[in-house]
Amino acid sequence: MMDESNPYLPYIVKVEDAWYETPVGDRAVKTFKVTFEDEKVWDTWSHRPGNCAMVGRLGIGESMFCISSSPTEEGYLRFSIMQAGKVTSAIHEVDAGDTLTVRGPLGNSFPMEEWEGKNIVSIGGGIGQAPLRPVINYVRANKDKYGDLKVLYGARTSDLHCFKTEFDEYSGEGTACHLAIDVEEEGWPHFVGFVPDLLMEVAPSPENTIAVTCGPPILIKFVTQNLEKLGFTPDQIYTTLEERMKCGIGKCGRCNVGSMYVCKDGPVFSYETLKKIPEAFA
Amino acid sequence: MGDYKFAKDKLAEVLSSLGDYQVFAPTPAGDVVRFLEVKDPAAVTLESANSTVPPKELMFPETETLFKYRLGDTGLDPSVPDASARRLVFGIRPCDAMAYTIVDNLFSWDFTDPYYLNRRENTTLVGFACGDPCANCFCPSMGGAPASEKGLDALMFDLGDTFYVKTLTDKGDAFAKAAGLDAAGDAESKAAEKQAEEALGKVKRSIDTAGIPEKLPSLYDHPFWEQFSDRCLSCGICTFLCPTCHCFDIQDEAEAFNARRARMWDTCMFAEYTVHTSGHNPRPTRKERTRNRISHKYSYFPEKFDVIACVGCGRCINNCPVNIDLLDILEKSKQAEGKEAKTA
Amino acid sequence: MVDLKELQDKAKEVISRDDVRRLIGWQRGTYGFESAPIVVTDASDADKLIFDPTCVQNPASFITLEEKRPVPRGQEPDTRKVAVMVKGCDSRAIVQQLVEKAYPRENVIVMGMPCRGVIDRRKAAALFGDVTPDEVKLDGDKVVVSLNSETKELARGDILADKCMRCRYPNPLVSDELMTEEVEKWGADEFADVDEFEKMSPADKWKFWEEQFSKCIRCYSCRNVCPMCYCVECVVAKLKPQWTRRSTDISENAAYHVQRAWHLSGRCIECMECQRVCPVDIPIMTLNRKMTRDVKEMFDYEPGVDVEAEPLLACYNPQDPEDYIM
Amino acid sequence: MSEEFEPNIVAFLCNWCSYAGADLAGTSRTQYLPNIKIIRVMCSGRVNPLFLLNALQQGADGVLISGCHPGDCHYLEGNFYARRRFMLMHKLLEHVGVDPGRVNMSWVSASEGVKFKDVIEEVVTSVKEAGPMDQFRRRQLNW
Repeated sequence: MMDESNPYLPYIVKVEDAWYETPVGDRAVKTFKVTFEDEKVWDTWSHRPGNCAMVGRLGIGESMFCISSSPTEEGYLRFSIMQAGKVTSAIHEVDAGDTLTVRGPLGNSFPMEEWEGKNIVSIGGGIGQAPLRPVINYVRANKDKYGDLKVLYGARTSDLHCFKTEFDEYSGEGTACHLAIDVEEEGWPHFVGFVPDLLMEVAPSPENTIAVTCGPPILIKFVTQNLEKLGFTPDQIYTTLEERMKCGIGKCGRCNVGSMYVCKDGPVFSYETLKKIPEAFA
Repeated sequence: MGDYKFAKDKLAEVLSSLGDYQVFAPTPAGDVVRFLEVKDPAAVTLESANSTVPPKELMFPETETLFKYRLGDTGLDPSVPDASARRLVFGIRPCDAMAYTIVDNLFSWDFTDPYYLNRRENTTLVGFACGDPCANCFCPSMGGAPASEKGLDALMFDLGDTFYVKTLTDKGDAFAKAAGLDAAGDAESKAAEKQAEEALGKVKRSIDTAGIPEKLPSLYDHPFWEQFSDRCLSCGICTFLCPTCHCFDIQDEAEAFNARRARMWDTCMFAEYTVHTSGHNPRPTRKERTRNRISHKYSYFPEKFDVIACVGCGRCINNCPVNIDLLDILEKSKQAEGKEAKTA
Repeated sequence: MVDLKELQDKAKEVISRDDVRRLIGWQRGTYGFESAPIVVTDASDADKLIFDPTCVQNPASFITLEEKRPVPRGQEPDTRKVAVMVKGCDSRAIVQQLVEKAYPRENVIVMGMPCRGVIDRRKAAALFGDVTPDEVKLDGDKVVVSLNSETKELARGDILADKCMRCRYPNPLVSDELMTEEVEKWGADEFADVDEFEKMSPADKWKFWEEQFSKCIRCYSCRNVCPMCYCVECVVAKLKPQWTRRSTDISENAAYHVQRAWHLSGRCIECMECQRVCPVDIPIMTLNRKMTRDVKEMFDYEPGVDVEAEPLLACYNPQDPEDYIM
Repeated sequence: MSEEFEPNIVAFLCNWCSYAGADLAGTSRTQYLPNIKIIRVMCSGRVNPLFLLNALQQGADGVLISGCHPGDCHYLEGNFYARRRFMLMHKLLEHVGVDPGRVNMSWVSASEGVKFKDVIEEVVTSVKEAGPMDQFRRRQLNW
């Protein structure tokens, strides 16, 4: 865990490997595989699917990102980061061999124990697949504990799909993978349309099932609506929220939705909780 | 815990005898009064009703370095204040001292914040009871009083020619000893009690907060916020001058190879406070920001920490350039017809 | 004197029009000598409108302060007009906003309020302390304050704001309708305060400003209240590139204030709102007035008086002074 | 200070005239003082007064903005705008107590290599007189 005496001090991490998930350019997604410079940190480090961390570059600043590797993938952490603002642009300049800073793990996580014995449906859109990836990998690594796993994923174009190669891996293991793109492309064998429509097409059964979704706010909104149409109850639906964050430890105040701090009480919320907070969908 | 006193004309002497401490006291800076480190005891003023900028800046400075480093190097040099240093705040008003006890909740919640908490620990608070509350004080409504002892190590009363000092903790006793104060008798403590009671009667404004924390969430979409937000300037006066507002920003600053990560006051009234990198702003207009400020103080904070994040010092009312009156908002919120929180 | 009933009825009439969305004026404050701006959207609220010497705020600020939400798909943007009540000084803000094409003239309905001065709440507090007057009015050369059924007469200079004592534009320079008759002009502005300040040596000037700028808590109320500060994104809020840091220290504070004053040179219409709102009493207008004076001297330009004028820094004259250029 | 103060001066030179003038000074071996750090901009009209403030904040002791002579601007009128702008900035900085010798502006054409040298000499002298700029230089990181 983090330095108890000073939660503002980050760990220095070395970038082992870095690669682009989507074509290089504005709003590209780049994945960083990092390890701690001080190996002793691993002795106290433990994270769970859904946890976040502040990733930063010294001299520029830090921002909150979800840890996109599952705790079952040992010996490294992965972050998939979309280039957008000041910090992410600076992080994108980093390549294998460089250093970054990581402060975490922060926030809550998906209640994986509670979900044991249940079927899991993961519904992601764009970079929203990043927090779902650890859930999928966790379930894959603990196959015997969980029921059926379904992965639904969409992005605007096939180029913009993150973790492209991994979906083949999932299907290879017999996991049902349903991919989508927004607009027709030549040679695209899968679904064409928005993710909420894909969801209606696949129509997973709500029985003994947990649905986990993440993506742009509009996607979350319509996916939850459609899930309810399919018979899912609010406590069967989980999502992760994002807000602007600075401290990550529930002090700086800006990430509140209602009385909840997303960085501390979130980012994982059940739809049942969110329904009570009107601001969550602002 | 004892009763002490010192003659009013000995004020400068008392302050200069506190050599062991780094002393902060209300000092005029231009036309405003602020808690500054005492360099010249003669400059200290106890005349003003309260400092313009609250003494929260002594625990949670406007800008503070979290750690320093050199670019290209990975060594981090934290600038955590020394918990064993001896600092003393002289003449802090009871409301501002009570504010610390509220903000403590936030900074010690789950993760502890060594910067704030070390300062809290190393500081002795010598309060100064209000004899004459100002026009917009409403501390009794918030669980305080012009002579409240909450959070203080010693409390001082102005009894005409003398200051009566009542020590409340060991830290307060240490102060009395260091300052070499004379013992006070029954007469002084009686006079102080009387003054406290009179001062309580002089507080003009009040609000009954019962039910407000529970009601505010139901007013989420209510148009009554617009009465206030329409004229809000979206500036930082109300929050920066609030002794309980604690939000901050963190920024990295680099000059050649020297760099630091620092935190500085930030306010939920600025549009850029919540704006996402994508350009989406969950609080796009002043309505949402005004609602968040009031709700955070009066509903979200109490929900989490069981105490309203307001001490009734009246600064936000006194200093608002467009007369957005906190008490007015709260009264209107009580009258407004609430509805069950909308489900999305 | 303005007849309140008449004013409120007129306002009711305006706000009831189909093409008017909101009306900005003043209402009674909650304590002391305060007044507060009010945005009337419903005729029933028009009864709250007042006009007296406590109405210090500049309603023109609120035209540009309004934040527009994105228009939902399939809906038309609300293009109804904004009605605004302005004093003489406030009207210059509207003129300058029009010069800069902040919005088209037909989007605003200007209700002119000829004005003989507004009070300075700091002066009033020093005179009266924490009391709430029953009525404040101007009577000839006196300001009459009624308080607990007593009336006190004061010389105008004792309680009115400094800007009013040197006011050259008591009557609105732009208006669709005047609510009262025009008042006689009285003031002249010789910029004596600027001359006085300039007598100081550079070292003394810096000493003065160092003390003033150090007080700044960067609440940006001076920026937000300014009717001319309406950039969509202020340069001090920008992160990429970040010209001014958010940390408060003399360097960043000075840079902020110099930037602000520079950005307002040739644009400041001297409503003095920035200085009034400053919670730590920084004499911000000392910078702005210097620029106003120099702009007038060097370029013979006065902002906010002529709707047809071009913005000062968006035009040039080949004969502009260049005495310091090598 | 026993050593003589050598000021740091940031010079914003327009691409078409002043930068070429500095170039000419170089190629014709007219030595100019090494105190200036040149930043090439496309036009003096491109120089935002923020650049100037920022240079002073970051440790410059003086600033020079140099462009084409009035009427010779490559973009026809950029330097006219710059002239107004910096006239005001000059006055404003003077008002907050910054020595007027720190903010300089000049017209140097592509053929005026010698004038460029003279201008630099003059600027260096006036900034030397003003001394080190420590008024609103960033200090928080001096550790």
